[in-house]
Order: sequence, then C-alpha cells, then structure tokens
Amino acid sequence: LLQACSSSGSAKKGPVIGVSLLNVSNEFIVMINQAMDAKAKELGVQIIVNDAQRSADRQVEQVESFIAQKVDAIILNPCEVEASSPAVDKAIAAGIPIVNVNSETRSTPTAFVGSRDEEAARIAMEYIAKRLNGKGNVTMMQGFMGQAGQIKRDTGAREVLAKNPGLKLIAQQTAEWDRAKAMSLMENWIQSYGARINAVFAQNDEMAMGALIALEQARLKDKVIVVGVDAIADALAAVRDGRLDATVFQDARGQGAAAVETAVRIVRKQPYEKSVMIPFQLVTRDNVAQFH
Amino acid sequence: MTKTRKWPPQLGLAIALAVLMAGLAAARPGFITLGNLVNLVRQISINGILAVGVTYVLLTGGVDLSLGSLVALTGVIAATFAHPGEYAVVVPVSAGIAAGALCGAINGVLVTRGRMAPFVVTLGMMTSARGLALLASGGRPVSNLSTAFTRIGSGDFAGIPAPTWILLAVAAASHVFLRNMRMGRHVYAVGGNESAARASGVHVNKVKMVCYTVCGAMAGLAGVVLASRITTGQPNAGIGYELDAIAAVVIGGTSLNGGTGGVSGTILGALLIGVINNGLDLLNVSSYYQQVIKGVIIVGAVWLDRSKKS
Amino acid sequence: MTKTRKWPPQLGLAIALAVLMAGLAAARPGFITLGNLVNLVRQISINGILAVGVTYVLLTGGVDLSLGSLVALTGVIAATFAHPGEYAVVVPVSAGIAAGALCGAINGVLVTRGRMAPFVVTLGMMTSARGLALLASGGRPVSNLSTAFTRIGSGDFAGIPAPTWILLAVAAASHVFLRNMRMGRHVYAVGGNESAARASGVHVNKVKMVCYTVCGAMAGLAGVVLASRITTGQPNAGIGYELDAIAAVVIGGTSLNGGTGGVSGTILGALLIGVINNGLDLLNVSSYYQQVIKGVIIVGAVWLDRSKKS
Amino acid sequence: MQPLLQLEGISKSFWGIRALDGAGLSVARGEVHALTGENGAGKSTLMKIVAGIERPDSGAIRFTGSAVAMIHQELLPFPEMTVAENICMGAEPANAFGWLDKSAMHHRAAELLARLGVDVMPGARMGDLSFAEQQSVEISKAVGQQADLLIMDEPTSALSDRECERLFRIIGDLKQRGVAVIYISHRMDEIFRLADTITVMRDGRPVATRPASGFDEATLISLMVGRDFDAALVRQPAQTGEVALEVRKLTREAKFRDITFTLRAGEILGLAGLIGAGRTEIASAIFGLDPAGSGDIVVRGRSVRIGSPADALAQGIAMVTEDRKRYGFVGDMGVRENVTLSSLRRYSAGGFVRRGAEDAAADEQIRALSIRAAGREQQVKYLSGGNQQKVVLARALLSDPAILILDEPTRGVDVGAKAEIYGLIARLARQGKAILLVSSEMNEILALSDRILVIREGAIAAEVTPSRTTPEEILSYAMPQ
Ligand SMILES: Nc1ncnc2c1ncn2[C@@H]1O[C@H](COP(=O)(O)OP(=O)(O)OP(=O)(O)O)[C@@H](O)[C@H]1O
Ligand SMILES: Nc1ncnc2c1ncn2[C@@H]1O[C@H](COP(=O)(O)OP(=O)(O)OP(=O)(O)O)[C@@H](O)[C@H]1O
Ligand SMILES: [Mg+2]
Ligand SMILES: [Mg+2]
Repeated sequence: LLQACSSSGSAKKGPVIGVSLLNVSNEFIVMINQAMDAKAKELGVQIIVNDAQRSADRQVEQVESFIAQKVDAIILNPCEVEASSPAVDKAIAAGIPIVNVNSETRSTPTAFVGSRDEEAARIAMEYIAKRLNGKGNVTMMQGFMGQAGQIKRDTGAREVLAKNPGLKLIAQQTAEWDRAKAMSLMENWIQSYGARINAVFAQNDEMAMGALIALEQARLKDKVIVVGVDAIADALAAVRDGRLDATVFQDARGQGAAAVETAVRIVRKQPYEKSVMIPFQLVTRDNVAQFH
Repeated sequence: MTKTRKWPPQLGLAIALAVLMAGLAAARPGFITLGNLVNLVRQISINGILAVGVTYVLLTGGVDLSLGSLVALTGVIAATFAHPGEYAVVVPVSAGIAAGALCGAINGVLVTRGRMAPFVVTLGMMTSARGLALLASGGRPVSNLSTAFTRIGSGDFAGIPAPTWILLAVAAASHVFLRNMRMGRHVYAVGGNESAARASGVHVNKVKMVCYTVCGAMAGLAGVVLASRITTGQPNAGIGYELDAIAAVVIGGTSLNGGTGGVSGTILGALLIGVINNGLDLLNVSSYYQQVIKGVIIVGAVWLDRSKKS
Repeated sequence: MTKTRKWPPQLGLAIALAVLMAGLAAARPGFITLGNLVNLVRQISINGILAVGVTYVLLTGGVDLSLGSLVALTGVIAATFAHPGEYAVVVPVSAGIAAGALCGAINGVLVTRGRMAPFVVTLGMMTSARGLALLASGGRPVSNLSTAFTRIGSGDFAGIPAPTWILLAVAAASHVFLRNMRMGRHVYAVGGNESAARASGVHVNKVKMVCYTVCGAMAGLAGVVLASRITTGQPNAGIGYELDAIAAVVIGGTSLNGGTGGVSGTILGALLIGVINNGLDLLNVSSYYQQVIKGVIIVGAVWLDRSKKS
Repeated sequence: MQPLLQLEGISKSFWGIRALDGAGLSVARGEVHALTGENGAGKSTLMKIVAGIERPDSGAIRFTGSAVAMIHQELLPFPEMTVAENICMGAEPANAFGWLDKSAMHHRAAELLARLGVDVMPGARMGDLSFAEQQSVEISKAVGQQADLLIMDEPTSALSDRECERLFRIIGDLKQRGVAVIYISHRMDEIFRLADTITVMRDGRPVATRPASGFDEATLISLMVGRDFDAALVRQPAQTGEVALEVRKLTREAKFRDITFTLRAGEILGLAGLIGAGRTEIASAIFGLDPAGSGDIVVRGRSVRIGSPADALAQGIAMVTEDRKRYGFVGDMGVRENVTLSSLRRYSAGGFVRRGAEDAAADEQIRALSIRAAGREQQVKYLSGGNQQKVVLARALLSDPAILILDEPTRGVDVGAKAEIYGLIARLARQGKAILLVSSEMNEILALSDRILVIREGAIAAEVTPSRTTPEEILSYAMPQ
C-alpha cells in the first residue's frame, strides 16, 4: 500500500522517477503502468505513480509536486496536448528530465516514447475503406469531446475519409469512451439508419464493444463492420471469436517499458533516443493470435 | 364546504413530455416505431432503477452521490461471480445487490448514528467505492460472463426488454410501498418535518436506514443489469450516473428538501431524459448542439410543470 | 439567562486538518517543506475560488452544478481574447469573468423569476454551457496565449503564487461582505428562513440574484486562472469541479439547507481536500487505495468536526 | 379625519377556497382595533394582505401612513442567527456603504428586550430559545420598527401574565404616540382591556364592528360563534385512581432540577410559571423529546427509560407540544395523514394502511374537534393557526394515551373551540386519563387543574390547590426571588 514508506526509510539506493498517468481506471493505461512497474523493478529504480484522473490541471500539480520532491526524472503520460504542456515546461525549467509517454504535448520534452493517435485512426479507417471497397456508409463514435485522443483520432479518420469520396460519414456522435453509452447510441442509430450502416468506427475499443453488442442483439452484426482502437483484452477476444472485425494494437507494455528505460538512461547519463516510436498494428482474425 | 384541490401533480410534466414526443415524431417518423419505443424503454431502465432508489433517499430530505460508484463496484462484484460454469446466475445477482445494500446501509449508519450531512457521507462513499471497484478488478474490466448472466440485460419477455421489466417491478413495488404502507408514510413524514415525525413516535433513524439501504440495493441491481447489458464488470462504469438519477427524480417533482413527490414523477423524469437523449441521437444533432439543447429542454420542461401548477 | 454558545464553529475541522498534516509530515518529511507548502496553496487555488463562489449560493439554500462547465466556457472565451499581440490582458480576464457572471445571472433569473429548483436550473446550465464551450472552441483547445495572460496562473508575488493571492483576495472580500455588510446578513436570512426574510422586508430575489451572479463570476475567474495555468482554453476542462467545490463548502460546515456557515470554513474545507490529494500523492499511495482512503478521511474529518460540537 | 387604514371589499381565495369574502375594515390613528372571530375566519389572511405578504384577488386598500409592522401568528424566526440579528433584520443599522454597525444592533436589541422585560441575551442564538422567548423577540422586533400601524396576530398566545402586562403597557405607549394597533386575539379579557374598537369576523368577512363599550362578553362570543354560548368554565374535581405517572428527582443541568411529583389516573395536574421557567423542558423530558440527564420516570408502577417520543408513546404517554410548527405537524401532509401519524399501526394490517379505516378516523376527528379544513386531504400548512392546533390535539388524542401531556393546548384556539377542548379535557380526565397540563393562561390552569405545581427557575416552588388560591398567589411563587 504505502510503497514509499518502506523504501524511504532505508537509504536511497536507485534514482527516483515520478510518473503522472492520464487515468488508471483506463485499461490501456493500467497496462502501461504494469509494464513500468516491472521495468523499474528490473532496473532497480523507484517510481512514484500519480493518477491525474484525466485532469490536465491535476497533472500540472503532480509535476509541481515531483519538482518540489526533487525526483531524478519525470515520466508524463499527458492528458492534453496543450494543457499538459506547462508540466513539461516546469520540469525542464527545474532541470529535471521529463519523458512523455504514449502521447505528445506541444512543449518538447527531453524524450518521447509512444505513437501518434492519428495513425491509429488512419489504420482503422483504411481497413474499413478496404473492406467496403471504398464505398459505403460509415458512422463514427467519438471519444469525450475536446480531449486530445478524440481530436487526434477524429483528424486521422477524416484524412482517410477525405481520400475516399465513396465513403459517406452518415452519423457521428460522442459516446464519451463509455461502453454503455456506446450501446445506447448504436441502438439509436440502428433505429435511424438500420441496415444502411455499413461500418462503425469507434475511437476506442470500449465503444466498439458497446456497438458490437448492440448490433448483435439487433441481429445486424453480419451486415456491419465494427472497428475499434487499443486492442484491450475484451476486444482481442472478440476479434479472435470473429465478432469484432478489427482493432488497432497499441503496444502498452512496450511503451511503458521503453519510457522507464529511457528515463533511467537519461538519469544515468547514458545515450538515449530522443524519440522512440512504437508503431501501431492492425489486428484482425488473421493475426490476432500473436497479440495474446 | 369547499373542494379539495386535485390537480394531478405531474400533469405539466406529462404534457411537456407528450409535446416533446409529438415534435420528435413529426420531425422523425422513425421515432414512434415499435422498435424505437422498445429501445427507449430499454435505455431508461438503468437510470430508472437508480432514480427509483434515490427517490427514497430524496424523500427523507437526504441525497446519495455514491450511486454511480456503487454501480461500478456492484457490477464488478457481480461479474466476478458470473463467469461461465462457476455459479448459478442467482449468485452474482444476489452478490451485487447485497454489496449495494451493504454500502447503502453504511451510508445510512453514518447519516443517522454519525449525524453527518448525507452529502458528505455519500461523497465519501462515492470516492471510496470507486477505489474499491478498481481494487476488486485490478483496474481492468471483468469480462467473460455466462450467457445466463448476460441475458438479464439483453433478454426480453413479451416483447419488452428484461431491464424494463425489472424497472417496472421495482417502480410498482416502490410506489405501493411509499403510498400504501405504514413505513412509506413514515418516509414522507421524516422528509416533511423530521422533528414532528420524531415527536409523533416515528423511528426516524430506522426509516432513514431503510431508505439508504434500499437505495444502495437498487444501485446494486442497476450495477448487475448494467454489467449484464455491457457483458463486463467495468470499474469505471457509472461515472455521473448519480446526477442523472437525481435529475430524473427532481424533474419528476420530488423536492430536494424531502417530503413531497414520488415514484410516478420519477418515472416521468427518467422518461423525459431518455426521450431527449434518444430523440437528439435520432435527429443526429451534432454533439455540441445536443448538449446545449438538452439543457434548455430540461429547464423548459420543468418550467412548464411549475407554471401549470400555480 | 441563556448563555451564548461560543465554540468556534470549525475548531473540529481545524484539529482534523492539523492532525492530518502532522501525520503526513511524520510519514514524509518532504511534505512540510516550503516548496511543497507553496505547491499546496497553489493547488487549492482554483477549487478554493470556486468554493468561495458557491458558498454564496449554498448559504441561500440553493446549489450550483454548473461551475465545472462554466470554468470550461469562460476559459475558452478568455483564451479566445488572449492570443499574443491582440488585446491587453485585461480584456480576456474581464471577458471570462463577465461571461461567468452572465451565466450566473441567468441561473439567478430562472431560480427567482422562474421559481424553479436550483438543482434543475443549474443542471440545465451545466449541460448547455458545456455545449457552448465546445461550440465556441470548435471542440478543440484554444491555445497560443500571450505570456501576459499565462503569467496569471504561473506567476508569483512575494513567494506566493498569483492564483493563491487571487484566492486570498476573493476569500477575504467575501468574508467581510458576508459577515459585516447588510447584504451579507440578508444572504444568511434568505437561507435561514426565506419567508421570514421576505416578511422582514429583505429583497429575497435581489439577494439570490446577487449570489448566483457572484458565483458565476467566481467561476469565470477560476476559468481564467485555469486557462492561464494550463496555457489553453480547454472545452472539456473542469469536469466534476462543481462537486469538489461544493464538497469543500459542506465539509467546511456550511449547510446545504442554507443559513449557516461561511467562507472561513470553506477555506478549511478546500485545504483539507488539497492536503489529502497532495499528501496521498506524496506518499505514493496507489491510486486505487488513494480513492478509498480519501473517502474515509473526508468522512472522518467531518465526523470529528461534528462530534466536537455536540 | 381620514382613517389610517381603509379596506374595502377584499376577497381572497386559495385554489377555490374562499378565505376572504369582501372584507372591509377601517382603522384610525392611535386606535387599538381588536379583531376576533372563529378559527379560519380569515383574520390572519386579511392582515397578511395589509402587510403586503399576500395579494388580494380583489378589493381596495388605502393606507395613509408610512409603514406597517406585523407580529405573525406563526413565528418567523431566523433560528441560526442571534437575537439581535433577528430583531434588526431588514432594518439593520449600517453606514452608507452597507457596513453594519454591530454594537448599535446589540444595543437596540437589548433596549427593546428590556422594554418588554424579557430576560434574553441579544447574543443568544434564536434557535436555542423556547417558543415563548422567540415570541417575545418577535414582538420586540415589530415594536422597534417605528411603524404607524402595528399588527399583532395573537402575540400573547404563549406569554404568561407578567409578559402580557408589559406588552399591554407598551401598546398603551404606542397609542399615545399615535400608532394604530390591530390586535388579534381569542382572549376576551385582553380584548376588553385593550380595544377601542372591536371587529368580529366570520366566514371571511366582518360581521360586526363597534366601539368596545358596545359589546359585552356574551354578545361578542355569540357573534363569533354564531349562536348563544356559555363560555363559563366549571369543572367538578374528578375521582382519581391509581398513580399513573411518577417523576422522581428529574434533573437536567441548567434547565430544571429535582422535579418530583405524582400524577394519578383521572387527575389533571397543572404546571404554572413564567416563561422560561422550564415547564416545557420538564414536559419534553418526560415525553422523551429531550431526555433528562438524571432522575426516574415511573409509569404505572414500573420504572421506565424514555429515550424518545416513540418510547413514550409505547408507554401510553402522548404530548401536545407548545411549538406546533416545529414538533406538531408535517405541513406538506394532509389532515388525515397528520391525525393518524402516531397511531397508524391501528389503521394498518400487515404493514399496509387501511385507507377506509383511516379516512373514517380522520373524518371523526375533524368532526369532533370541528377542524375547519377543505376536507381531510387539505395540507395542514394551509390551515389557519387554530385549526392546526386542533390537528395536533387530534393526533395526540387518537393515540389513546393513558397519560396526556398538554403544553399550551389551546394556543390560538377560538373561544368556541376552546370551550369544547376544555370539555374534552375534563371528559378525558373523567374517563381515567392522567393529564399534565402546562399553560400560561391563568384562567385555564385554574379552571381545569386539580392541583397546580408552580415552577420557578427550574424547580418546584410550591404546590397549590385551585380552589384555595388566587392568581396573585401563584404569581408570587412564580416570580424569581
Ligand atoms: N396559503 C393558504 N393556502 C390555502 N388556504 C389558506 C392559506 N392561508 C389561509 N388559508 C385558508 O384561509 C382560511 C382563513 O385562514 P386564516 O389563517 O386567515 O384564519 P384566522 O382567522 O387567522 O384563524 P385562526 O384564528 O385560527 O388563526 C382558512 O380556511 C385557511 O385554511
Ligand atoms: N430547544 C431549546 N434549546 C435550548 N434551550 C432551550 C430550548 N428550549 C428552551 N430552552 C431554554 O430552556 C429554558 C426553559 O424553557 P421552557 O420552554 O422549558 O420554559 P417554560 O417554563 O415552558 O416556559 P415557556 O414554555 O412559556 O417558554 C429557557 O431558558 C429556554 O431558553
Ligand atoms: Mg390566524
Ligand atoms: Mg412552555
């Protein structure tokens, strides 16, 4: 429970790294967190993990606290592109190295580990375009409006739509990343458009699962393609079972481990890469086995 | 002598709802189809169950902010017992409801024995229960649930979805309890004038305990139905549900000060919120405008209800 | 014959806070450093400003759920006028505050003239203002703000962060207003017994209008400070802030029924919440346990406060 | 001379219920105008219209003065504020910027309270005061408002003789200064003592207005009640039976101490004393509303622990409380629900309320106490004060107690109903009920009691027998030494 209490009593051995995560009730972030814990143990460093609970303001506060505690390095899993930037600026100004993981901020950190959200949406939408041969009606479930993830995945998806004039975005609406809301939204779309919908792109797997269940219950799943992003366990299982058409794998473990490794290298003054890009991969029934 | 005033309390609201539905039907013929009406009653079920539960607490003049977190916690607990081939379906269902009732009872004890403001008590429970839900699930959805369990959320009977039947059952039982039972009368007395209720021999603390416990149990039931409907126990489910539930009750004419209102209004309130959400989705109004309009309609409907009365 | 009871109302809470801080200092020497204390007071500033504002409304017996959305809306509006080289910094600041005050005044009109429950009115505003924030920003953060503007959130004076100075100023002004001015007394009167206030010649509607407007203006101020601190106007900012703010007020001893309490308690309440958040982060308590513990501490502190009193 | 206040054809209905029906009234400067009439006749409503709290449906109000102050029948306290703040509310001394002058507030309050001779600290919290003390504070507030018309709606309903005397003197002073007073009361002696003019109201309109000398008590009463009526009180001391209630050394710090007495079945024991003497506190302690610190309560020979009113009711003890708005009724509920609240078990089976039986019981009580309501479903908060009191009384009676504690049971009840209630109390005693009667009305307590305990500063100062004592003697025991 009080991880720090025990270790702070003993003499400080390894470096201390402060970590501020977007939201640990999000499965994807939980996986990053677990990978970080494992890597930290392996490298003999102590990490202090704070949960920003999706609030950029809290995130800035947490980084301020890390600075006041004089940690050796900070890993930031930004809530927002702009709004989390002051955290980066403050760390840099205080001379503490800061590594961004998973997503970017406007301010440039010491190093970046992750991938670009636009890319994930692009991969997903291109898969839809391919399956529909560039022609058909698409609906899109947005994340929480105004959040970085939603904006970037929206941008990526729209790039592909622009390139495929045959794809028509007939409806789009927010389901706030939430499975239950996505289910209701899908049910309502079924009422409005019925079988006219050819594909659903959900900006995360939770919403994709909700859409999937609603379509299955309406016995329309065989007519509609559903694609999500993140490759959470449920979604991978659904792809394996042939229920979900595809999801986009983002390597949470790889990102978490690489972030800690990079931070430790910086602290130990070893050479490190300023930008570690961990690519997305499309997961379909054909290759799902390798993601378990 | 003179006549008793017998204006049905929620007539204004019912009219507002009817106008709204007529408008939607005109704008979008798909709105009034059987399929969509079934949809609608299914979609209001979970909020409806929560709203019925919190009606008890609001009637006593209290409040319960922990509903959303309890939905998550009980959903996770139920899901843990609902993997295929482990237990009969009654086990996860009872576990979820019992967990909810227990948390509700803790709220009740702190409010009555601890003499603390319900707002603070249930705010604490809201925070703690969310943490417990995350702990119990390790922060990840509990999935792979038996079909017997998931049928609670997805099944139907006589064309009406199972969650709606559940809502109808708890609403009817609560209506009868509050209107026709002695204890129900006492609920109104406590909310109307706690000192006078006490001076009349009503066991105020017992009444409050019952209300908070029932409210918790309903949250447990809602948690079970939700987990079953989305086929997972989600530790981050239900965020903000307490506000939607309280909104349904208050829109339905139950006073936050307690003592007046009832379940029939609550159901109308839940329906109003459901119709707005469903209708705006059907009209494919952009998310931004959807929120602006939703706020305006809620206030407008309540305004209509108020002004009809005076 | 009867003696005046002169137990300082928030003594229990102050003791709870002191115990908590002593415990944290013992567990983690870093807690009590100057750097961290400065941190702490900076971190509570925004919630503190909101809490001071909503104290006015709660004292009248009302409630304001729209705070969080107003923070987003006013932040976006302020940011729109805060691009470098466009306007003097006073323009975005006043625009944000004025927008907040306007929304607060709308709440006030609907509560007074519209005779609707504050819960419903401000719930509607909460939803609509969020939509407006998204509309005004096109759903994307408004960034590229002038340094003059961002200095509001990041600057300091005499070692104390600027947001803290702002909080101190509004808290001191509000304390004096509520305690020593006629209108302030009338706020308590309206919350204590509205019909008696009316019968005593207090302009109840005017008092409520002032309270809702001030509360909105404070939300605007908080929105400006937040936008400046995170260097963007974020349309999805402030979610759930209303609950934190109301929690600070209620923990601080202001009754949700109105009529008792005040700004000094509110500041203690905001401090308590801030210390819990900051301390648990410093102790590196896992986020799940952190939530469980946070709920328990809030209830425990209030319990201590209550039991000291009776 | 033009009257200060002229009302013509004032009508007012609440949801179709006619409260005022073309009422007219004329009040001159410096006049004390008494207003009386049955409960629910419309007196309070008419006065609320004059004070601008209610708006009339039709009619004309001509007021040539500058300000009206009103003491409300239902008190309007700010319980969380101090006495001084209560007194100054709405007219606080403040400078041009609205900055309060707190010491001026304190002084004004202290001075006004002293004029009425009430021993209340300006810094005390209003909610900590007894009903009577709160009433005194509100009187002080109204008197301090420098109005040229002062409306007093049953101001003395909870005051004892000493405070009443002071109030009458104040009214005399105000009259000298040209202030007009409209004085609503059900107490004949007060009306005849104070009034220049008397108006009797019935069914929403005045039925007679004459100089006080034009009335005698009998005509006044018959005008009010609408029939001939003998209000004289005669009660034969009843046969007393077993000891029903015994109280031994009941004590609560700073409130009352060593209260010891016995109460037999069929007996009416009066508690007399000045306000603040602690009578209500003693009664509340026995009923469990506010349990005592130490001492024993013995019911029918068995020592019992009474921690709440529910315990008391289970022991067959019922109480009519003095503060009816706070403890008496649930305003949002109808007459039926209020009347049966304490005895709902009797009207239910298997936890379900039997509506038929409940309706019948409610109707029976409405008839027995002639509660003037628009039906058994009318919300009690909309009843007139006196009718609310009857509802509270009905609830206590319906629980069929062996021991009945009555704290100011006829507060605000009109003469007709009062006589009926006296008859009822006497009948209950004859049926063998033990009755503890707390009353500040000397006539009432003298006429009804078999024995009287005089309470002074929380202790029993004397026990007297009504037939062998005088009001003066009782007062002499009650006065603080
Ligand atoms: N706000 C209200 N709503 C509904 N009915 C009301 C309201 N106020 C008064 N009434 C009704 O108007 C009638 C007159 O009431 P009012 O209080 O004026 O009587 P009153 O003469 O003052 O009686 P009392 O001697 O008992 O005080 C009563 O029948 C009462 O029920
Ligand atoms: N609820 C209360 N809280 C605190 N003090 C109270 C309360 N009620 C009464 N008191 C105090 O207790 C003392 C005794 O009051 P009590 O009401 O028992 O007197 P009483 O003899 O019944 O006179 P009356 O009923 O005419 O006021 C008073 O000094 C009063 O201020
Ligand atoms: Mg009256
Ligand atoms: Mg008394």
